Amino acid sequence: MSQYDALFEPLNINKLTIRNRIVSTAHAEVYATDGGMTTDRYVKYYEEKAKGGCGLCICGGSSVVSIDSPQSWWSSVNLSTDRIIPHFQNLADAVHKHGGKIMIQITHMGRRSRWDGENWPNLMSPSGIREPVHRATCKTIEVEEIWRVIGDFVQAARRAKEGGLDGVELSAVHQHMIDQFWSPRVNKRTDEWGGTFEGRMKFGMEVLKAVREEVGPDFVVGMRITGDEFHPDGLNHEDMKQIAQYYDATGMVDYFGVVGSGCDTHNTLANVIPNMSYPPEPFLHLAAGIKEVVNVPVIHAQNIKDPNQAKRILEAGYVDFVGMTRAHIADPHFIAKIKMDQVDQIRQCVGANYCIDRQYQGLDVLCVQNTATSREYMGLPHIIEKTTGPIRNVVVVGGGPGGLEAARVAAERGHKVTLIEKAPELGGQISLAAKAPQRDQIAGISRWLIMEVERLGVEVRLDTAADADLIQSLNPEVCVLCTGGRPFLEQNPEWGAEEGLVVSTWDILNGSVEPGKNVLIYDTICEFSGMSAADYLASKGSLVELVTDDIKPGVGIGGTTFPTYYRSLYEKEVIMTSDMLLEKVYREDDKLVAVLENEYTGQQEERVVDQVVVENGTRPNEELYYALKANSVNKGQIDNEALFDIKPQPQLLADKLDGMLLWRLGDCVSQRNIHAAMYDALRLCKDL
Amino acid sequence: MTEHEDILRRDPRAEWIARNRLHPLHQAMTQVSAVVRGPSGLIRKNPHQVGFIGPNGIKRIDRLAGNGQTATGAKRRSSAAQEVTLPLHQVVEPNAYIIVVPDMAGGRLTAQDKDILGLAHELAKQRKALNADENLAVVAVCFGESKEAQFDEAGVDRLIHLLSAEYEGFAPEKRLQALLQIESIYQPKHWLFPDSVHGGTDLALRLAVKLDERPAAQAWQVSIDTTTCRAASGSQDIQRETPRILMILEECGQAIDETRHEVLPLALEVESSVEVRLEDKGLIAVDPNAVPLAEAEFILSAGNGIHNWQQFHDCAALLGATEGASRVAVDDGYMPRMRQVGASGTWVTARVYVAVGISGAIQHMQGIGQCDKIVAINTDAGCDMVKRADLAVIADSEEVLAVLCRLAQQHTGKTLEQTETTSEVSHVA
Amino acid sequence: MIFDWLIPSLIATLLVLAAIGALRRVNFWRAGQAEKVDMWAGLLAMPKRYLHDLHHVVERDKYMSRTHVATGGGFVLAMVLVILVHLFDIQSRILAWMLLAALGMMFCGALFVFKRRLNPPSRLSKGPWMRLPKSLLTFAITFFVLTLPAAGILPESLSLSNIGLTLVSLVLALLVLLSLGEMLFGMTWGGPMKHAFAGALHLAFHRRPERFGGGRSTGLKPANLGGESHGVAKPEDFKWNQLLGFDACVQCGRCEAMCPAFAAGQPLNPKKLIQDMVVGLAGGTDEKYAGSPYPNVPVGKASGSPQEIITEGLVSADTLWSCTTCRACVEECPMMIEHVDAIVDMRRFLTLEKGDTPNKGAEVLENIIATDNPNGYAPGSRTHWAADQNLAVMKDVKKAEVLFWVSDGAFDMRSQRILRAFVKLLKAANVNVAILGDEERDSGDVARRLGDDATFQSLAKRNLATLAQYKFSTLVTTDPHAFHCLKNEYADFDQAGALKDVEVLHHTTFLNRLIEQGMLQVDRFKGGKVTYHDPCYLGRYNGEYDSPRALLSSLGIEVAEMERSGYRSRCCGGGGGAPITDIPGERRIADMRMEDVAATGAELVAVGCQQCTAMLEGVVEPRPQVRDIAEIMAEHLVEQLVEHTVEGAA
Amino acid sequence: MLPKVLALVSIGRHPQSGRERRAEQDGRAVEMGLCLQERQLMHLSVAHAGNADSSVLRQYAGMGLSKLSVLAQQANEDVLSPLIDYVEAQQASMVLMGVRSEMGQSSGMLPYLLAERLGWPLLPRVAEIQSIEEGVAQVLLALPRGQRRLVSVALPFVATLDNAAKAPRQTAFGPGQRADIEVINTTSIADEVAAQWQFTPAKPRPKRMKVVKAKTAADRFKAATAKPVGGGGKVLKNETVEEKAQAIFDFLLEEKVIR
Repeated sequence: MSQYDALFEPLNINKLTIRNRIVSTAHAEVYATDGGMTTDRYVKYYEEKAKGGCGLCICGGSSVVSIDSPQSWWSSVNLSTDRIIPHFQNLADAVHKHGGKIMIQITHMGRRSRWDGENWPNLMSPSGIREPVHRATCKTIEVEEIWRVIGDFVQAARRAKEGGLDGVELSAVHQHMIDQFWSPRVNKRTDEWGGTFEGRMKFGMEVLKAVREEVGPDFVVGMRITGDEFHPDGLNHEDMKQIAQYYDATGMVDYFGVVGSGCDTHNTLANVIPNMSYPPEPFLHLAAGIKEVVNVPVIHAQNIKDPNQAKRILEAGYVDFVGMTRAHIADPHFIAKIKMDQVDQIRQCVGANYCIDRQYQGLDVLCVQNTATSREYMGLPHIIEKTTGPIRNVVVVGGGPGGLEAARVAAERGHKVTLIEKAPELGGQISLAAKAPQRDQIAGISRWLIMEVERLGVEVRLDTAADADLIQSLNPEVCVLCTGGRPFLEQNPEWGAEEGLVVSTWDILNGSVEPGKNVLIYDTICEFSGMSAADYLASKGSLVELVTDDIKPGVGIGGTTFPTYYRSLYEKEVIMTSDMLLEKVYREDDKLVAVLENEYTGQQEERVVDQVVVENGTRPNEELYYALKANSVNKGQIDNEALFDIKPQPQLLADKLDGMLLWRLGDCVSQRNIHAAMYDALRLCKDL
Repeated sequence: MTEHEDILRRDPRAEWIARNRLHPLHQAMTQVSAVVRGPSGLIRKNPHQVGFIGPNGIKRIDRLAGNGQTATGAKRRSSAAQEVTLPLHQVVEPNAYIIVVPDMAGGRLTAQDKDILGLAHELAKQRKALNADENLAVVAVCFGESKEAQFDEAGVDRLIHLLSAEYEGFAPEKRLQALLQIESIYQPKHWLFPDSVHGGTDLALRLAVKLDERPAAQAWQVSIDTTTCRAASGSQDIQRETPRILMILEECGQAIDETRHEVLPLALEVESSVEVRLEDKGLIAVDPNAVPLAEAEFILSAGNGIHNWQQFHDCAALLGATEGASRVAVDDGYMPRMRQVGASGTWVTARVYVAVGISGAIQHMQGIGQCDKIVAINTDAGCDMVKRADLAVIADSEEVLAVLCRLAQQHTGKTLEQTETTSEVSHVA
Repeated sequence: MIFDWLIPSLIATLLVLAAIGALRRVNFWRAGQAEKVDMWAGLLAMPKRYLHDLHHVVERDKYMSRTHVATGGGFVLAMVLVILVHLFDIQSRILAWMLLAALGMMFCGALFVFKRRLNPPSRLSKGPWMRLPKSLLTFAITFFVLTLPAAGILPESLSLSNIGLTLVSLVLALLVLLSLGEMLFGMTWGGPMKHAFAGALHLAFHRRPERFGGGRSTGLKPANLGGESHGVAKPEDFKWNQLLGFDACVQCGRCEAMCPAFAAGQPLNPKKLIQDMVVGLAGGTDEKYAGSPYPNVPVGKASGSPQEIITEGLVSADTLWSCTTCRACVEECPMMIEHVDAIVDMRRFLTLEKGDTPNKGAEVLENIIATDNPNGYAPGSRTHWAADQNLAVMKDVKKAEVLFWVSDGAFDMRSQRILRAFVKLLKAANVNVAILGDEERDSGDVARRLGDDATFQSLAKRNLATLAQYKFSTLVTTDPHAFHCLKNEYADFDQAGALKDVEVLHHTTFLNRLIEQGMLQVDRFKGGKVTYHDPCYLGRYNGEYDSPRALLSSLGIEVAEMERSGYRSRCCGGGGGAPITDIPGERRIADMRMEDVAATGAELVAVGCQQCTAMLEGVVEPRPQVRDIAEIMAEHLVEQLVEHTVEGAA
Repeated sequence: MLPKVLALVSIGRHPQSGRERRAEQDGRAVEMGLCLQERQLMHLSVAHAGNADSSVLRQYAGMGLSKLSVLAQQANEDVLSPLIDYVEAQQASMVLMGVRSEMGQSSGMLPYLLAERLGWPLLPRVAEIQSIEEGVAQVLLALPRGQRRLVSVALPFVATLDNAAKAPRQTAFGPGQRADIEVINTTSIADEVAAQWQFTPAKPRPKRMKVVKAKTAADRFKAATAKPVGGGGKVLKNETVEEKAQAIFDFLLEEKVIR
């Protein structure tokens, strides 16, 4: 046993024994296809967690029970048809085989959806009030429809049970149908389904009773609820305690999952999946409050990422299970590594929220730093096996995320790896990104990679600018270039980058340029760097205006991340201006004048400032690549067919390489992101 | 704030200029008034009224020159947090007392002390409900020098402050004597003590024995009728009638946070007749790194702003501080995992936490949430640690630590080697 | 010859002296505690024990085996004939010729002894042992010469002058005195030849007669609880035949060469320990000891007597606590001396009487007493590891074909991987298995090896009472230590017969049967070179060397054997509570064992013991991987998959 | 004749198994007594008030006691008077015991009552007795956070033992079994007050979470997600390094963490 015993104490939910206290809570995976059927990808994704030791997986966040609650936007699971049952059987077997348990969240999303696709349904909610985040209008649900939806819940629960799953979780959180009825914010009914407390509770109660009757006393039926909606007209913590107690008293609920915050505004939505700007477990007190008043186990997730943190929460007895969902996306072998006494090898979630921000755009959930997650079905490994082939001499140039990942994977394969970095430290652009306020956690990505690279015995040469001679002197069999890019300020000569009229966000974040007093940031990219630079400057006391030619600043940042930037920027009175192009910068006395032009009217206006910062993306550092290309066996080319198919590059299949294999990946090809660079690194190097 | 603030001030001429867009002063006037405070006190903005036409005939905004939107926003919202004055809770001519004897560890009320003061008021409220004639005051008894500045907000109606040096340090006999005197003068309805290793338990038991009372030990649920006590090493609860002397566990009351209290002094003449049989010879130096990190009183903690690690260790030794570290310092291999402070490491409770080169990741800040005083040494004046610190110096850590080492040596007159050899405490018996 | 009377009188005198010495020696032994031995049966069995049973232990050193047959056999025969020919003066040419032949044989043997002593290995004691070959040769030559006349080769009287004759006679008499003194007087008065006398009797009165005839007797004998003292404090507290056993030592040092603690530079040398026991039983000091000392402990300072406390002057407690109870010494001893019994007997005194178990010992024992497990975990958490294993618990099912004894690995995350792997295999083979769950307790192994037989006996009795409630025909465990206790040591307390008709098996044996019966299918192993480490409590204690190897071979693994494997396997350092008492040495035993592993070039070392796994994995990386055989098997298990058909799936 | 030290022992409770064991601090009291005896400063005797049949008494005895006296008492009886009589009869000049018992009421009153009735001073939470010279003991008290205080006191006195005191030595089975458990029959006085009390198994008490008392939804939201800020701390930026370091040093002195 170990200091983490508190994590490994089994506990029953109803009659189901959960082997430890770690839960992967329900989240929309966006992996179900073919009308909401769980796929091979889906099964393998959960199987990996079970294999890694996760106690309980609750899959299928927002899986729908009715055909008029659309699932296609988020490729969630569709329980409105018996077609799902055999799919569930495969899923259940895969998880059970490894001793894990699996349940599914079932729901009718009511107004929290989109109507403009698939079956083009009318959305429904208790009082027909529009949902702002999904911009969804809806009708007022009629009593007949209420009873029909209750029946749909029953059928869905039956399908889950017949499919061999261990339980269902009724979603009464995130403003789905059940809590739409609960919340006075959206339930304005005066009939028996609203008005009084009992009236507002009635829909959920009828669902619960009907489902319980269908599945019998031993099948797990849980409920996920909020701990406080944080809306002035919504349910507060005391209300939620009352509600939890009310349902708990029926004896029909086997557990409560508690989520802090409502989420039907952009700002509250960000709370639900707290990103790196939040303190650890910010809403634990809400879950602990619910636990005080109920008799069944309570699960709580939200920013619990670390084994010590989980242990502390469990030992203190605040809740019975900790949800570590993103922690498992970042490392499905989280538990196994604790058990193997490899806690330092856990790839810890940094709260970049790449996963959830993709989900809210209807894209499949991926991890920014673990590119194998959800690609298990393609054969991308979480545990990289040693090669049984020849041990190769691998040289990686560039110590950003792509280079570090390439070095890590090659070293895991057992090769002799040298990593060359120009700067005095590893980390690449991640080190820059981590300089911004509330973004320091992102450095966790590179810190883990650096620790791994060190553990695996990679020879790291810092402060070393690689040139062709150096590479040749190292005589590599495989050379991976991950030399990154540099800020692209020369696109418009009128900006005056040559004369030093504008500086880059890199200059600001790495401290090489002192913050000006009155600064204009022009951001054409609208992702993290511009926002981060604005936040950084404002936190140093600069007056900042953030201008973009795009629709709004930070428009490229996902739904759980831009709100925390906005909170910070508005708080510091950063002015955000959209739809303006930066035409020209000129000097006037000791000031700079930036000329902006409205994209739609051509109207120009000026800003008198003392610093202009431009974020216009990067251009690849490709000099070394072209210097080496001619002498490489593959002429620097990557076989895309093999790459996309997760197959070894053809040259590796031969017994012997006839010279140096040269690959380049990451921003030294074209500007993409951390995930893109690391994905290429993993899929190229895993077969080395 | 003046007494006239409620009256609306008007400037009809300015209003006329503002209405007349052709008036030569129109631009200048409206620039200033693009942001005004509306009658309800909220900020009122006119987004059309910013900037002016520059020399090229293009509209120009220069926020520093005062024609941007924030020109009048002299105070930023973040710093506009209002000082709220809490209502004063007064007890005029009290006729009954509940006495709280706080630990005052480190010279300030501990969280436990504050909870117990809150509990005292809760008991007072319950008594009052039964007997409206009882005019109860909560009295705190404070021995020796105190650094506490907020007795009022903690719920102290009356304060007996026994400043004399004879109460300092370990003086249970003297303190008991004072308590007995208080007992005879005020006949308190309840005596509340923290059940703690800081001396509360000891003093409570001494008093209970003298008064021949059966105190409630390890009490955690208290009403005026019934008290629940932990017993049998935490495995059992005892429910009993509430006695006059109570020793209260941590977190068993709600600290006062909505009222201010008078903190009127109650004088106490103590005749010093007691025979002192326990002679305090003072504190003995211990090896700070043998003290568990979670318990350490004084922590010198290192982050990635440290480059000279030997100097850091030397400085900790010279200051007699327990060493801590940020996650980054640990991940980088400079400090062992057991020294990590924060959400993923140890939560510390130091009275003084000196963060050297730690900018204050939010996980780290969580781990030092229970520390009393934070000192930051950092090169970045904008970092969260500096914002959180009670004292921050913006400087290179190596330079500051070098001077600190020297000051410590001058102060104790000991070199590093001497410090290390005297810090051992061995078991003889 | 002129002094015809001289030689016979010398022989007679020495025989008398030897007899006196023998009585004296016997008295030393009789100072020990009573122990019931079937004397006559022992004596009758002795020749067979010597000539046959002992032979294959001795045979491991072929050189010495043959040498000893020639020398020892020659001597015994010659001595009998000398008595007939030269003492009783039986005039028979045949006898004389036989004597010559015997002496010739002895001479040849002695020559090899001589040769061996020219440059002896360090494990051999020097001192008096160095003169033994000379004595042997002298004996052979002298009596050869003396017998020549009787054989008719030389005339009765030689044509030498009187003076010459006298001289020759005197010289011969002197040589007879010297050599026969060594052989007879020395035999019972403490010379090197003592081993022949004591050794023969030791074989006859051995405490574990089962060991002869291929038997195996490795369980410790129960301590008597409740008396005035517990365990062995003084030499006289040993059983008399234990004392006799110490006297049988030939100081060949084969134990020393095998002892892992000695090799690690811990203060233990089994040979020296036995010699110290001899010092103790006879009284005196170790000044004359001429072998390797306890590492870093000077020789000559130790003294003792039958009535003195051993650990107060004769042997330091650290020496006793250095032993891993691996039985390598016992296995190797050509005289079948029981070192481990003696060490544990002495530890019993230290723990039960002195309360002086070093380092973590006290804590571990206290935990075992208060929680039934060595680390003081909540007894109710014993089955936490199995929460996801769907294992039947005896309390519920009352009977099963197989009872899986989980052992304390249940509390250790590393060991849990072994347990899970084994359960996976059991399930794959559809074995009807149950566990005791929280009703199981520590087997008592560690408590017993640490000398706390009171706690061991209490655990054994309580475990047996639990076992007696349930029906099962086989008990299987992955822990060789528990295996040993249950199989070999619980019987002494099993009044109710809880394990009477139960077959107690180690998991490798059990798995091998499943493989043989075709109940399990495994893939071929694809990794690199594999070696196998024999756990002491599986191998030497229980003789199971084949099943683990058979299992590996079922995976297609050809084991790259370590030089020290099988019965000569080197301990991992984890037995006998050694990691708990943790006596410092110059290096760690586990490190040495890992070097043995590395020397084979293996990338993986297969083990069949969680303790070995823990010890070997404790060696700093880079090092070969360590896996229990169950883990390797489970990784290569061919599983039957059920795929649910998904209608319309692509 | 050496002065006598009396160690009072009770039956402890193992935190994991709930089983009886030597009480942590009482074991330390015996250990301290044995050390004082070995240093030839005092002569030790050990007593228990309660049930003479508990096997735990043998564990205490196994620390090397030839005799252990038991003042025979039922559970729920007031042990004070018999103890006082016993201490007086023994003519002990030091009584050592744990701060609180691990079973029963755990009020910690007993040592204080004893001291009061004997008229002796009491030392709480002793870690170590450094010396006893001419009837005066130099005693180290254990303070929170691993700190120590030196106190000098003249014999006789009562002391309670902190967990920082030297851990009890190993218990040995043989001597423990053979020790003389001397049963002293005493008059029993029922504890009638405690008989009125209700004893129930205790549930764990989680530590308090942050209390968010904010009234509005927005404030509750902010309180939950806010970063910890101190506000109003002093920031030294432009001073010399000397001044900055001096400021820190003065601060540490003022807070008394440097002495």
